[in-house]
Amino acid sequence: MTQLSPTVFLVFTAIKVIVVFTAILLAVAYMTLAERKVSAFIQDRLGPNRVGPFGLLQPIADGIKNVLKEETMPATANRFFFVLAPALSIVPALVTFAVIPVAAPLPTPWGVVDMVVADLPIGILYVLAFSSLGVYGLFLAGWSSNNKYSFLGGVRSSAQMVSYEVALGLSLIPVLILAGNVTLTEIVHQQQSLGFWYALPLSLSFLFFVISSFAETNRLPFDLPEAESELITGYHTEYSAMKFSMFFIAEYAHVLTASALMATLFLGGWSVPFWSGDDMFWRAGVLVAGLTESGQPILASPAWWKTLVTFVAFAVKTSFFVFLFIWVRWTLPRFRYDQVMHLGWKVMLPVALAYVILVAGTVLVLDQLGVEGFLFGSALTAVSGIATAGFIFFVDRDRILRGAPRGRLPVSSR
Amino acid sequence: MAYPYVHEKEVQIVSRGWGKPRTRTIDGWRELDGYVGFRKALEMGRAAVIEEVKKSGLRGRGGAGFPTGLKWSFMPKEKRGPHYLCCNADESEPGTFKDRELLRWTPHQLVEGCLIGALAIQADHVYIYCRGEFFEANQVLARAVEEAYAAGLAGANILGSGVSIDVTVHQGAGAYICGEETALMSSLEGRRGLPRVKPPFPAAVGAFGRPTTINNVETLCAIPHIVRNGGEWYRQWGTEKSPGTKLFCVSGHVRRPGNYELPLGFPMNELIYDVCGGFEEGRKLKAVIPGGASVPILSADECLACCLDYEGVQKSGSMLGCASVIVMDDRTNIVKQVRRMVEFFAHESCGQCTPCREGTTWLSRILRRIEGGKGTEEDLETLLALGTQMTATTICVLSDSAAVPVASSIQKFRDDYLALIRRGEAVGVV
Amino acid sequence: MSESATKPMVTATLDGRTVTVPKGTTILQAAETVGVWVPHYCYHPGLSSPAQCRLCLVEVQGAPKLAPSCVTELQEGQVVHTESPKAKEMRQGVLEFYLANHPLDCPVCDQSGECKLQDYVHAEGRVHGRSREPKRGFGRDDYGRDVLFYGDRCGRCTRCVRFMDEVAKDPRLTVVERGNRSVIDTFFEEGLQGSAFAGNIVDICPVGALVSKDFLHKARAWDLDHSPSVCPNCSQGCNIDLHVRDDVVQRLRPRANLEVNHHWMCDYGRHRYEWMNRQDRIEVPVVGSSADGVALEWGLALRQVADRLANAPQPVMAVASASSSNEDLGALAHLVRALGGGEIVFRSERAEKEIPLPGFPTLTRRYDLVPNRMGAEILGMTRVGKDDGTGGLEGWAAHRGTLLVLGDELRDVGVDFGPSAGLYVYLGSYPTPAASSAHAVLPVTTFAEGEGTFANVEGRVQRFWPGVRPPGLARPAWLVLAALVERLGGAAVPESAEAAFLRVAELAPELQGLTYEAIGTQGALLNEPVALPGSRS
Amino acid sequence: MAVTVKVMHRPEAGETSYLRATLKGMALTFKHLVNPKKVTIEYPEERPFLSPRWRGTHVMETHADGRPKCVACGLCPTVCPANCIRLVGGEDDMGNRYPIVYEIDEFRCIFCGMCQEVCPVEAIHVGVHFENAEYTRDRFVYDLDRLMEQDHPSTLLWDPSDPLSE
Repeated sequence: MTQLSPTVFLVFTAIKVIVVFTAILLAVAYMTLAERKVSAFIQDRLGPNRVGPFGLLQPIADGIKNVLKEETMPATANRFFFVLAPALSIVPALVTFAVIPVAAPLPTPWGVVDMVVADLPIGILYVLAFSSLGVYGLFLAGWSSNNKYSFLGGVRSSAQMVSYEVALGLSLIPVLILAGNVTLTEIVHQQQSLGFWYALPLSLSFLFFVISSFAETNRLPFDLPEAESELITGYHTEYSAMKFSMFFIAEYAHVLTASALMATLFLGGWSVPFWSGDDMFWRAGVLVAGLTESGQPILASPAWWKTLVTFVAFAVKTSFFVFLFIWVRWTLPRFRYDQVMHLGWKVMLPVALAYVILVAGTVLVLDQLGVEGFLFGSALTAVSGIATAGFIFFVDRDRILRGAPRGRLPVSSR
Repeated sequence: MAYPYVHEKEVQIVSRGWGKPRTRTIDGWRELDGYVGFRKALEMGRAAVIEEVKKSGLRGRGGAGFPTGLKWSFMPKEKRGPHYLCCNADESEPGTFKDRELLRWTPHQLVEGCLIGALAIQADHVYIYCRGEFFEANQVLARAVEEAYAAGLAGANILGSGVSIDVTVHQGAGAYICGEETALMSSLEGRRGLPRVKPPFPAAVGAFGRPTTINNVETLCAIPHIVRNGGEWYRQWGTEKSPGTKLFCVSGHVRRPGNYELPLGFPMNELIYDVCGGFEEGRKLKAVIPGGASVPILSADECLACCLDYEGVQKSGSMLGCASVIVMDDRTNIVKQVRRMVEFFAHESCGQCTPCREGTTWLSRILRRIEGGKGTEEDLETLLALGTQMTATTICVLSDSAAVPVASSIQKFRDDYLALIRRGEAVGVV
Repeated sequence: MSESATKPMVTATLDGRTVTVPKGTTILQAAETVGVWVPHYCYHPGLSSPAQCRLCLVEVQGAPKLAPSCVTELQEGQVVHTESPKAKEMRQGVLEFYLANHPLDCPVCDQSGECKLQDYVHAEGRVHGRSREPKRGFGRDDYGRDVLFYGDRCGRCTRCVRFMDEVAKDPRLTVVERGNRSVIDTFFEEGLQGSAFAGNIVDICPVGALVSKDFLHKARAWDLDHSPSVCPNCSQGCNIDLHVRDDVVQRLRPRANLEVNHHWMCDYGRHRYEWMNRQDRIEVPVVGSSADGVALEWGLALRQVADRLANAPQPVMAVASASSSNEDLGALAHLVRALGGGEIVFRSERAEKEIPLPGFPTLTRRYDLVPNRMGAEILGMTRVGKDDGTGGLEGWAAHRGTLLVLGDELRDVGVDFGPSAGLYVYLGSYPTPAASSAHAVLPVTTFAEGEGTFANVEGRVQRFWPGVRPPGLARPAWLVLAALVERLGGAAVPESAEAAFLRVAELAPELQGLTYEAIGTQGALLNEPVALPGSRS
Repeated sequence: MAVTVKVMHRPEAGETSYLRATLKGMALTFKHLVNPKKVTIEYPEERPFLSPRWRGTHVMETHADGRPKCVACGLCPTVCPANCIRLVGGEDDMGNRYPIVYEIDEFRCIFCGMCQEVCPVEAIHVGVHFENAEYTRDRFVYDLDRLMEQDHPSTLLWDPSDPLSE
């Protein structure tokens, strides 16, 4: 079980890039179908069912339609940025996926191939960096359209993204504390070896990450940048045909990436629960299943079927989050803008900070006590559970729904 | 026994001389004291003549029974222009045939009556409006008038008295409505025979816009006798309110139909069973129309107690009218008879007033439908309602006349109608 | 008023109202004085009453039978009920009889919407007719002229027969047959051919039996707007209503004026309305000759015309039209006066003979086939030309001064009219070759589009009201002319036709003291007695 | 119509939780998600239920000989609240009144059905029809021939056996 030679590595990487890119776009296409189907079912409708069996060819029809539609360009738009914005929006969503491991490594005659496009040592930092870039696409789209509504949409998106970027980052710190690494494959491995998915010992982080992801992807209830009723779809008001489609694809790619990330960070990535057969990771150029008590590596036994099984596990977890995104969208109404800001800055930021301290303190205490393994996980789970319950019980209550305090309504309209 | 049949109970006054062709000539009439009355009237003066007629209690024989003397006295006393006397010889009421006989047999009797009448109302001209279908009567009458002119009894300065009266026989064209006095005047003037609105009454504005009196043939025929014999003489027959004699035209299912001059107040029972000889074997009385087609039908029970004078018939629920008694026995299909009468009125309606023009035809159509077995019971209600709507809403009384037999027959012979409506069976065959 | 002093009056109670009328007034007329409208068909105020429709029967307290109110005179102290249950029930019955043989073809009947039978039945008829019998039919008959007869709809009111007998004195109609078979008919094949007043029988027919061929299926009665007017086709000045739909005159109907036309009008006038609907109109002011004429809005046009008029070459001559209103003619006279005076002439068509209505000879189709010859003459204008309305302008081609034309279409003169004139202003409604050399062509409204007055042959000043909207920028001539006068330093523009009329009186003493209010809908006579032209002038 | 006011109970401060409310909402939507009863009508295969009083595009009834039943009485343009009917009456060669021009602008039409109610000869009807797509706008002005060609059934808004709706 050796690593690949550089030539083979390049060949496989190229193949992986193509496959993953294609797969993401295909998945995005079908996510639009899923969105329409789920929304239809939630509303007791049937959803698209005309093109192909159960409407399965609908995304293709939509794609063809979008390609064929007329491209419009506002006369006063900034042409360069107007064209650039969709590309800027879609690229970060796609490239973020590069660092996410989708399955257990696959053994090939030329060596074992990692099921990740690029197993970067700076994993999470890369993710944060690129996801932050997404805001440029939206903001530039809003600004270059030279349209008040679009501009407002752009402004909103930038403000919202910046706000929740903070909460997102802070909610990742406990993960990093626990994993002691920023490589995503390593985080997956840490969860395997701990025997706990981080969703449990870091439940509040998980909650915050999910909420922040919604905000980062501009999905309901945080879709203020493209609020139809207020901003006539905000930053992409002026976009049509394929340029519009690219925003659309970007949004779903974001969703997919965020889902994959959540699956990876908090649900153990591709690992199949309660099964140690899939535990494998690189240690000093050797694929190991674990270490003995003495620190000797136990060689892993990769197999094509293990890769397949783990990929399915990863797909299921990711799909769950994708479904969650859709489900929430068709359930919740949109926040008011002040509520969004209130939640981000006044609730999630301080609580996430406090939680970092709590987790760090707990880990320190447990380390000092020499607690390890299952007990370590259980203790952390208990602490986090209490924190989460407390948060929900005390902090969430009556914080968000209430509008401006009574008696201080704006009177200018009277 | 002369004239086809004269019954012993008859009192022959106006019908005297019937059946003898000689009476038609002036000489023959003079043999029956002809023109004595006229000479007497010339001597008496017009006021005394009117007085005498009033005393006699003579009532118009045309149907309404209005006292003749009173009618004459309505004429303006002071004469400012020509006055006219019209004799209504347009006898066309179904069931009536008395005037025809008077015209045929005793034309001089009428001419004399007309002359006396004209004298009484200061008329310059007498128009005898004679029904066009009376072809023989017209010729006889025309000859009589010529004879009167030749004898100096008509024309200018009659018998040297200074009175001038012209007599014209006017032949009608055969419209029933022209028997109505205002229509008669319209026809006389040469226009369509359309009834006019009253008021103004003919005594004020009549023929040619001048005061006019219109009298029936029989009325005028009685005048010479009254003038000759005096009013009190005339009252020896008849009742207090209906003095004198009356020609009864009996038709229908009796053995001896015909004209009978009988005193007013004569019992109907006696007229039918005695004078007219009753019915054929095994037949019995069903209904009687006592005064021509336009009066209510009397059922058999009502006939028993009926006395034939103006008040008596009214008491029984009908009118004496012109005393044309139509007798029907139990073979009679009342619906058919009523339908025929109504069709007659529908045909003869002048077409002026809406209720009459539309109503008569409507009635006849419904009756024809009922007769054909396609009627409904609502139709009876419709018939009665239409009858009400047609009564007293028109210029003349033709529409009332058409409504009357319908209403009375439905009232008294409803079973006959219902038999047709419910079972399609007609009661009676004729 | 002195009449009422000499004539005995009777006072009676009518539907609970006290009514006092001259003796001899019928109940129906008396009721109308207190606003009680008794239904009637055969009665018409212009005709005798045969009392045969039996619809106007009213209950007179104490009388055994209902009395026909159209012939029954109101007696002193009478108590009359027109709405008593008895009277209403009877009317309902009569209406049912009317409908028994009526075809009920309101959807295709031209009278629908102005039909008395419809109105009365709707108001108080039975909801369901009881007649189940087949209806008798007569079909339709062409009476000649403009009249069609639908026998089925006829209610035998005989108004038409009586009109022809009593008013037209030309008995061409009669009732034939009797009873239910009776129907109005003409004698032989001649029908109404040659009758000059037969059109009136269509007006007086209370149902759709007599309809106008010209109007047949053209418009529904309820689509028509009625605007009171005066017949512009001869100098009689019959009062009429313009019946207009969508700015198109559909027909003319006489309007009652007992002193001018009673309830009638002649067929000559009745059928001459198509010219009011002419579509070839001058719609914008054009200043400049035909070669380089420019369409302008009024402000500019008036300023340019006024500038040229300020230095108007003398002498000033004007051609007016006797079809123009007093207001227009007066405004023209004012303008001519403002330009230093000049001659104004008009031309008018004259007929060979007059056509009087025998039963009401006051109404006569006059010699003059223009409505306002009297008005033009009292304003000092003189008539020139021949009887067909042409000629009289022969010498004008050489005219070098100022030339004004108002309303005259100048059919006979053509393009050679006025090219030598120093200034030629044409005010008219219709394009004409004679205006091709005009320095300004100003669009003015027609009679049907404007408000104004005509003075008829007997000197009666009568108002007419606008019935049609003017096309484009056409404006009343009095307004245009007065605006020119104002720009030449004269009086301010009158604000309304009424004000314009008051200003005309400055020129004609005959009009002084008359106001629109005094003229009203029935007209008012000129101040100074005007001799009726008994013979041809 | 009486105005009814529904009084909404708004939770007081301190009574509410966004997360719990969210979960409740999501439970509800999930219930609908898995609920097999759907309201969609799969239109071309499955025909929608049209009420008996459905009022669609118009139909002009014809006589057996192909003439329109319309007699150009002018009531429908009079009663039409949308003013979408244009009618010019005339007389045909049989002497009958008939519409020379009869046009309905189905775009302006509000399908109130008053034209059908008012028609005295039962000529114009609103139909049981709603599939009236066209490629050009002017095709929506239905002229007389077009109206007579329409073969869809007319609405039961009016019952021919009970003309007065008693």
